[in-house]
Amino acid sequence: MSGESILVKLQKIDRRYLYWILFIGLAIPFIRPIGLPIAVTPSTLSLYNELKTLQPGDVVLLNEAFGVGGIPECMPATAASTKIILRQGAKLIFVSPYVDYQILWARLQELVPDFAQKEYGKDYVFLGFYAGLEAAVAQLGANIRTVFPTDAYGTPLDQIEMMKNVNSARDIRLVLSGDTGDWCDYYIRQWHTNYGTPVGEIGIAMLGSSYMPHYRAGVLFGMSVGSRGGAEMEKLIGEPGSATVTMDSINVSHLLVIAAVILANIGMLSARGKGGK
Amino acid sequence: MAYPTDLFGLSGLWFQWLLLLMVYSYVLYKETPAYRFAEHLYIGITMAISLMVAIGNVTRIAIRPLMAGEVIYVIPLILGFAMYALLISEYRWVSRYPIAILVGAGFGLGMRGVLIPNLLSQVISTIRPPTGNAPIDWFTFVYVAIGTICAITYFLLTYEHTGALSYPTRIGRWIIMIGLGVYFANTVLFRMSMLAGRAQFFLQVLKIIPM
Amino acid sequence: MAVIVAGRLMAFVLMVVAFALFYLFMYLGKGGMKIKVRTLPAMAAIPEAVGRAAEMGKPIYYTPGIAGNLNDPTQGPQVLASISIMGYILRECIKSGVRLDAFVPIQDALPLVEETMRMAFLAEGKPDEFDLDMIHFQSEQSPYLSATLGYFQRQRPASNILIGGFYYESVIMGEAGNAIGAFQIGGTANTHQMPFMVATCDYMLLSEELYAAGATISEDPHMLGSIKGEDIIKFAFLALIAVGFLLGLGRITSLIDILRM
Amino acid sequence: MSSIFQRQVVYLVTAIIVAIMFIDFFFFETSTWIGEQVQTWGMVIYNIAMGLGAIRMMMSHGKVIQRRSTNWQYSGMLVGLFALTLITGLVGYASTGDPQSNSLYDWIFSNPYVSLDATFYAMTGFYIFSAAYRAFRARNIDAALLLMAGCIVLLTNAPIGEVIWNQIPIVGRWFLDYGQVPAMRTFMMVGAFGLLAYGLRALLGREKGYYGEVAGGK
Repeated sequence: MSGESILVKLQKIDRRYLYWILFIGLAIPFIRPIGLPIAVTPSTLSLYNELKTLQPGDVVLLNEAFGVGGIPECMPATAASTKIILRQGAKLIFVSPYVDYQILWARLQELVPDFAQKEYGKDYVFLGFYAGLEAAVAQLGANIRTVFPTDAYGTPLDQIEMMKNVNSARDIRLVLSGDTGDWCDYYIRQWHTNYGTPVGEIGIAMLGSSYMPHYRAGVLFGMSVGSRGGAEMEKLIGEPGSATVTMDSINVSHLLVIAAVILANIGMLSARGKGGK
Repeated sequence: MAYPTDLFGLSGLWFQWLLLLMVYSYVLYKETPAYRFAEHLYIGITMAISLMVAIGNVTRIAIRPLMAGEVIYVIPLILGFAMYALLISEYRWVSRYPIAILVGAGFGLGMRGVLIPNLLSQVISTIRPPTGNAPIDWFTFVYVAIGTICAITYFLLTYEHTGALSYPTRIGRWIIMIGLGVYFANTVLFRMSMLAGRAQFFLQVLKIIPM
Repeated sequence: MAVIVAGRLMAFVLMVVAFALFYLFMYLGKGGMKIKVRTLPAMAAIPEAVGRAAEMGKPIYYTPGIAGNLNDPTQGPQVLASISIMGYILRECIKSGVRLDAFVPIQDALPLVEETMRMAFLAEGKPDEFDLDMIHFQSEQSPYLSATLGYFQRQRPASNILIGGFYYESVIMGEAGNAIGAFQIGGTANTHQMPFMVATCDYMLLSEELYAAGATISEDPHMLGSIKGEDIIKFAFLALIAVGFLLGLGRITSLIDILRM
Repeated sequence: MSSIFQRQVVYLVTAIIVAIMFIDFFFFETSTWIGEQVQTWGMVIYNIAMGLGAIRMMMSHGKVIQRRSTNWQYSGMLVGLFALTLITGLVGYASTGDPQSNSLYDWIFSNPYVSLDATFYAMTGFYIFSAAYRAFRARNIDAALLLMAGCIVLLTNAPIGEVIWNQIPIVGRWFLDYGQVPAMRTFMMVGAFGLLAYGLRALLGREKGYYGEVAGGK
């Protein structure tokens, strides 16, 4: 009966073996890239198209609601979007509710060389960190200056050229929310519902599912989902980056997950076929 | 990000690498003293960092405006410190007041916040006729509407799922299962890119791949 | 009707109708109307979770999740609902002499958890047995997760109760709890964590069930009445969707225009 | 008299705040002054309460050290590192207003703190793998549907699905864009009903569990 015992074993492989295989499987493509083609999904395309409609002088609020852990997922699409925003001649406001905000801002500047051609205070501004979840987002919409009397470097907003006429959500053309959690919801509820500000989402993959109804309902103008969305944005602007490389690891890991699921099901079905349960 | 060359950067980088090993020892092997070290280190420093962030926030949001003459900010400061009444057994109840504010704000914002996006907008997008006229568009329209109806009946709490209700609730269960499966699988993507990011970092520190 | 902000009229009507219905059925419930609430398996499993811990002589792990503070509109109410449920579980634990370790990473919820615990011990006539060390605080998400993982392996709790607002940690806690063979009851209204709780927990409170759980176990007619009210408003919405669907088949969108007022 | 302040007045305060939030939303296009104030107060209270958490944490670890309980050395390290980080942070804060201007604090923040967060975050990858291995089994119709929808989406998200069969992404997209919508929509809607009813019960003082009361049987 050794055959059956193997089938039974397939159903209960020690988790640690699975973990080792996974970690090694994820690492290999970084050493030997595969490079499979990527198709662009409609929600990413909508995001790209809307950003392309930005006019010079439009103000975009970029909310980076993820920690350093979220960089592989959210940063590629954020960087690509920022490139589009700056190239369209629009102005950018950077805010973040995460304590890692300085690292995020530094990383974004590294990834977007266009900042070098733009002028701080005139084309973009780094307001920095804010606390207080949805309540803070509501306040930000009502009056930016109550949340950020100054930018992250301590300069009062009234002394910053591009902020002179920006007081509330009404003065902002659109919001891009990069997040790992509910921040997009906050902006939908507090900005889109109250002021009609268009909201776009750059989220981790799992938010793709929760925000899909919002995208379908037209509440979100576009959505980039996870590192896949990042890879798609990189493709749309024609500049492959880190997300494109990560897609190989994703491929391997997905195949491993499917292999594990198949093994477990073969084990279960065969055991059941032989009268087991 | 370039590979650091100074002691400050190098020590940090290798310490990060070691911590990665310590934490993953829990996953790949078992709970070890190394994991315990990383765990306690992390809890200790994060507590201090959270406290620093909180001090910065309170100063920025309340103390500075107060200094500038906005007396109203005395109220939240008093309420905030009323939380500490919890430490004195006779006056423990005083801490209920700041909590009443928080709970009130949470319920108030929450209840008013779900009405449009979670209820009305969802109904509207369920019943909005498809823009296209292809069979798949109509199939989707019917699937979403009927699916939503059945899934909602699954949540009826004062009726047993028997008799006439047994059919829609069973379909509702299937619809929910499909939703959960899609959600689960979609999340795999996200989790894996995070972990791939760590695997990449692991190799970068060892200089197997460039940083 | 210019009094109400344009675009929010229907929201206002909805809220008034909902509250009126809830209140009406609370009143009817008090007046003796028979209301039977479907048993929620997760709530029915609590005695099993406690019994298991008593038998094994091991503690129970409880957490309201990390997702947000009390004034967070999405997460705060979930945390509150969770604390209500904890009070009930704790009383069962005290009766059976089981220790409950509460991991609470939300600082503003600490007073509530502490008070609820004190009251539970008092209600069971054992106020001296309350020990502050039953409450474990960590600031932020990942430290809380790291402490939980360490606790799982070192203390090996018999049952884990994960009810409240969760984020990414739910799948790790669920799987790590499963690995130590703990009996697990989960619950959340955060859609993004439901699949993992369903996959890793033995029983689970999905979405609305989390809020209703407290009411279903109580015998308070007011509480039960409001649950009935919820069902009635669900029927109203079902009818609304059904009518809208039929109109939609004929490409008529007048209902949508009304709902957007 | 004081018992009124311990209970009834607390409920009244909660109800007033909720009422302010409603009035603010329905009758004013933009947030009113009082509506904004209440939200600011919430933020201040929440942040000040962090100190309470720190006190509780130090009390509990202090007790472990004092009693020399199991693993007390780790608690000692925790308290020591907490003090070190806090002091360096305060020094930086006092000198420039930014704790990270202190180089030791900055090192702690940029290295162990930030990287451990990413490390724990990524840990989900492992556990989701084993959770999928255990959960995706065709035990009955329900589980089979979960498995089917899950596998199609897995293959859609990975570009390799397209290589295996070019129709997979089309089917998978349908599941992602529409297949899951009724379930997610239902969770949103019933969750909202639950919240509204729960909120009303809580405001009427029916929902026990806070403000010094406890739910549960006789």
